[in-house]
Amino acid sequence: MSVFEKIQNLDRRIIFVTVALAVILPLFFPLKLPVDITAPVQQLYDVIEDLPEGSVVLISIDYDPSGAPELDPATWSVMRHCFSRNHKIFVMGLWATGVPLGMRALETVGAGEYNKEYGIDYVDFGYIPGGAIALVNLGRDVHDVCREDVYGTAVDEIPMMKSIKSADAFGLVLSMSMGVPGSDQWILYYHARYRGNLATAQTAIGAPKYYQYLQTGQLVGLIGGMKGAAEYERLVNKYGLATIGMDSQSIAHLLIIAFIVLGNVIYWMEKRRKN
Amino acid sequence: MTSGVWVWIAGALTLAIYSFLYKDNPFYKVAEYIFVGLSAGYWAVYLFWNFAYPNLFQPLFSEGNYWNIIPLALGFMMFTQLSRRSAWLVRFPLTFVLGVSLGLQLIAAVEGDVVPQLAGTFEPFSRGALFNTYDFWTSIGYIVLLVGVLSTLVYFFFSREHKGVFGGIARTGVFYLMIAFGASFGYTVMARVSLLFGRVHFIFHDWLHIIR
Amino acid sequence: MRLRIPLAIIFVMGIFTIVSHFIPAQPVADLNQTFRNWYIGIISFFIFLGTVNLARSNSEKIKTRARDWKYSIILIISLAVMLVAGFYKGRTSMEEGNPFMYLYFNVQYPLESTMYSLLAFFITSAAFRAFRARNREAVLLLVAAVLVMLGRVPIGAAMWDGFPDVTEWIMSFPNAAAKRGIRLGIDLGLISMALRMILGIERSYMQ
Amino acid sequence: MHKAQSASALLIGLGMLIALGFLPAAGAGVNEAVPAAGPDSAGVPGVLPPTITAIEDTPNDGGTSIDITWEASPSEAIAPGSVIEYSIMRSDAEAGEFENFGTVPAGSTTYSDGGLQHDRPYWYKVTAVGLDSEAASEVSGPGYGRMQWFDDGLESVLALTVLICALIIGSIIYARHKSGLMYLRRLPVFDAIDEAIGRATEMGKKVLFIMGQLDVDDPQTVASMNILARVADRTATYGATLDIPCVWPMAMSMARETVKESYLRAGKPDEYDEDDIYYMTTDQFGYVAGVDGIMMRDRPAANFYLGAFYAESLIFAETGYTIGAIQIAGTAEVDQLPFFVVACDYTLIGEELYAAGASLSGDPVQVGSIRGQDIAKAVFVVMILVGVILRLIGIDIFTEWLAIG
Repeated sequence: MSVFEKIQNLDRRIIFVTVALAVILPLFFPLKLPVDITAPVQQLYDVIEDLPEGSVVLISIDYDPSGAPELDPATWSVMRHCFSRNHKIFVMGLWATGVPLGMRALETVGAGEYNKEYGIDYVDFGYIPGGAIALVNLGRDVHDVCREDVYGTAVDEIPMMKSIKSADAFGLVLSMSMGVPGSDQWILYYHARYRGNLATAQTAIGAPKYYQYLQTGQLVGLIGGMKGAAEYERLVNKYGLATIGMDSQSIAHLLIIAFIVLGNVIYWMEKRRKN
Repeated sequence: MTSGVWVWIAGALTLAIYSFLYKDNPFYKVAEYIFVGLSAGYWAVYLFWNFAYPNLFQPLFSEGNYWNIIPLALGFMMFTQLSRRSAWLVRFPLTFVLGVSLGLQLIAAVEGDVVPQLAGTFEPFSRGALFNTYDFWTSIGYIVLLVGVLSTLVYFFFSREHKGVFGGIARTGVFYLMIAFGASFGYTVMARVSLLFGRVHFIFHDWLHIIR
Repeated sequence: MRLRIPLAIIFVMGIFTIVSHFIPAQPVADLNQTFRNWYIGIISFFIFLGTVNLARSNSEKIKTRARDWKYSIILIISLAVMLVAGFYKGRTSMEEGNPFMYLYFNVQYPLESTMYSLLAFFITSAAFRAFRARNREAVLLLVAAVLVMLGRVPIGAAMWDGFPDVTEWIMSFPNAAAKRGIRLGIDLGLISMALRMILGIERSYMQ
Repeated sequence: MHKAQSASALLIGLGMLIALGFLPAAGAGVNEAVPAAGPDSAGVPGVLPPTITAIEDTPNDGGTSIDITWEASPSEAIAPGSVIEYSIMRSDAEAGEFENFGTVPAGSTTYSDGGLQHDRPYWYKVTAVGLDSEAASEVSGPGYGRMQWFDDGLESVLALTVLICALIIGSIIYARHKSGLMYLRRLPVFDAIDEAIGRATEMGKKVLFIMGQLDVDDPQTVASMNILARVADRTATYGATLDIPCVWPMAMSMARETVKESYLRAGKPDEYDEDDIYYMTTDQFGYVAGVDGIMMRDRPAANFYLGAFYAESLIFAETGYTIGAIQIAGTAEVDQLPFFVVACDYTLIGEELYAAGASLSGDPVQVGSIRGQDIAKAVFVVMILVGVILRLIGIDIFTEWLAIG
């Protein structure tokens, strides 16, 4: 076996160890590189900034723990921005497994940091089953879909819900999404029927396919992956996990590029040797 | 919420999953089966309290909305597929669900995708905007976008051989596809690394308190 | 009867859903909303069904002492634990500070996110092995990937501040163009499949 | 005295002069237009009422909603922030009791009042709510919510829906009569399938077929079945063994039926083994671990991943790559395509998944609908080109008809 073949058939575990190191080491030796702001994130920031005070922002928690490292920082930053502008927040989710994540975010940011009151400044309706179909009904009649909030309170007993009856009530809808059901359903079944401002925060897996909707104006903003979340953290000036994570991202990305280059060098040398 | 004994449980389970990277082993298997059982239970609990109870049972039993018997009956028919003899009964709820969802999917594809995406492709081409409003790279971008959409559409033609001019356009489509897949792959790396970062941060910060 | 009635149901429901989309009048829209609520009711049984299926196939494994049957015991226990934690205090058992939430944040959360984080390792080894500049298409794939990787992290911007802009441009134009082409094709595939199923031409799902 | 101190003393002096009315202030001109009751900067309470300008039926709805439009309270312009919100008051009699049915923040001048009964009269008042006072507009009405039987905002959607459906149905009917005249391009995947299964037979190894995460109600699963029919036909002919772990019980029985038919058609019904097709688990990661186990143990020589795939796509493709299997993938999940394209030998992209099944089976219905989809794509191309030309010469009717921009 030649050296090339040996490297080419490198035990996967060696690659695994280098990846782990690339992510761990920057935690101990931070680089603190500045994060630049991209247009799709700035657009969303401007929309929230320009909404009249007291507008209702719907935040849909369409992710579960496996999307949390990327989407939690985005959710928290957007909530901070909304509360600082005195907007009201309506939380729901298309994934049952994400409900506690939404509750935790509202409690920490709403009740904890901004002293907001449940039922007046924000509500949480938890999991809404039915995906796309539920969204069609939601836009038409919010009270029919959201009968009880996450604590079991009937919708008619919540003061904030008095004026929230249909899609018209929402100044902005934000889907924090990691798959199906998620932003696709919000675009195709909700926005196509009820219009209004719709934006999305995506894991880096989903984000690339939403640029086409950004161009048509179906989306008014896009937070893509941990980088997008780090940008939003910078915009609201409250740094968290996404910003810390950027260093690990930098090194891991470089490592993967190095592996691609190495793989190709071997490939070409091998090819030459055979000729 | 994450403290004391609990954080050690979380930590141990995290390591048990990572042991799969070395090779499949009993620790990983235990963690996997716990996960599968737990999440199935979680879904059932949530679905009951957050949906079935307020939206199905309460209207039926407390408010006397007897129409809700229909979805309940159809829902229970789903269970007939568990036995071979009655399995055909599942067709009733299945076709109901399919009828509604396919109808909506069909409309959504036209209303949410086809109409706005077609319009969005030529909408930027108003004379004034193309030459004055946008900056240079954006104008070029819109032309690139137009060529790309047309050539990828041509690539997806199945009833004509990709030859001659037609084949040339289809090949351009392939180039676009490759750029898009490459770009998406590059973009996606972040998602995968984020998850690993999240766990590593948990291990060293929340669990072992090695970093602040 | 076993075939005709289901075919009639899918036809009537499908056509009604499509046609009624264009009719805003209240009686039609209300009926539509009712049907959709029924849909959600039925579909939620799919998930209950999944739970039953899981319990059944695993208790089967335990009974027959199939391969890995000991693990199935663990599965059944964790399923039961979660159900008890979720129901023992009625609705309030899902609130903060109860076992249900502790199990979520300390068992389910780490397990699920760790499970997905394995992908970070797989993507690296896939990049190393499979990203080869074999031909022109592969070169495009590779170059686009590397450019975007550099443009999405701060270290790329630190090398050359043009990387983020290049990335955004690639994503917004050539990427969006190809995705749009793919998407329109998929939409057509979906429309034609939906139409065939509603009209009863495609019945393979009823076997 | 420092310079800064003297400057501030000067400012205070000037301020006092302005306050006493000796010097004109910058905004003083506006004051003259303000009635005595108006709020001034000192915060004296008293908000001016808004004026309702229109009460109209909300267009294109079921008759359950009325649009109210008003002119903002003049106080908003005079003292920004003095109006906090507007309350929309409704009554079903002109002199009746008015109740608050909705609140919008200051700055808004329209409200759609929903949840009404159609063809019944309603009267409205809009109240401007200030910090410690409020002022109601005059009663206005009656307004009626009217039912519409066609949503004319959806003309273009209806037209395109009808057109696409007609093209597909038309092509299917045409294909049933003249199937011989329909041509479908031979996708390279045909040869790839034959080659992969041929190699598996030579090596005496299994053929692994994965049909994705979704159940039989997903179009991708149905398309996957159509390709499975061909794959099973090849394994029957060559004598290779299939291995099909399933995610859903119903998908399993569908796969069994499909494979059985293929073996019958190939004339080898006795070689069909039901146990090759089995239910594994519905859980995504349980399934991944199971399939990974099969790959590492049995080292199949040909892997097919056709259908709806999510995060597991990369794990399958990577593991399959390391065991050296020929891999053929196809999905309409756009997010997952890059991984398949990078790590598999052949990938069916989006619509190709549907088309491959059609041309493999040669079934006139499927061939016909692919033909219809092609014509629809040609229509899209023409629409885009016409749109660009019209935009360039400055005609916007087409863009407006499609309800964008």
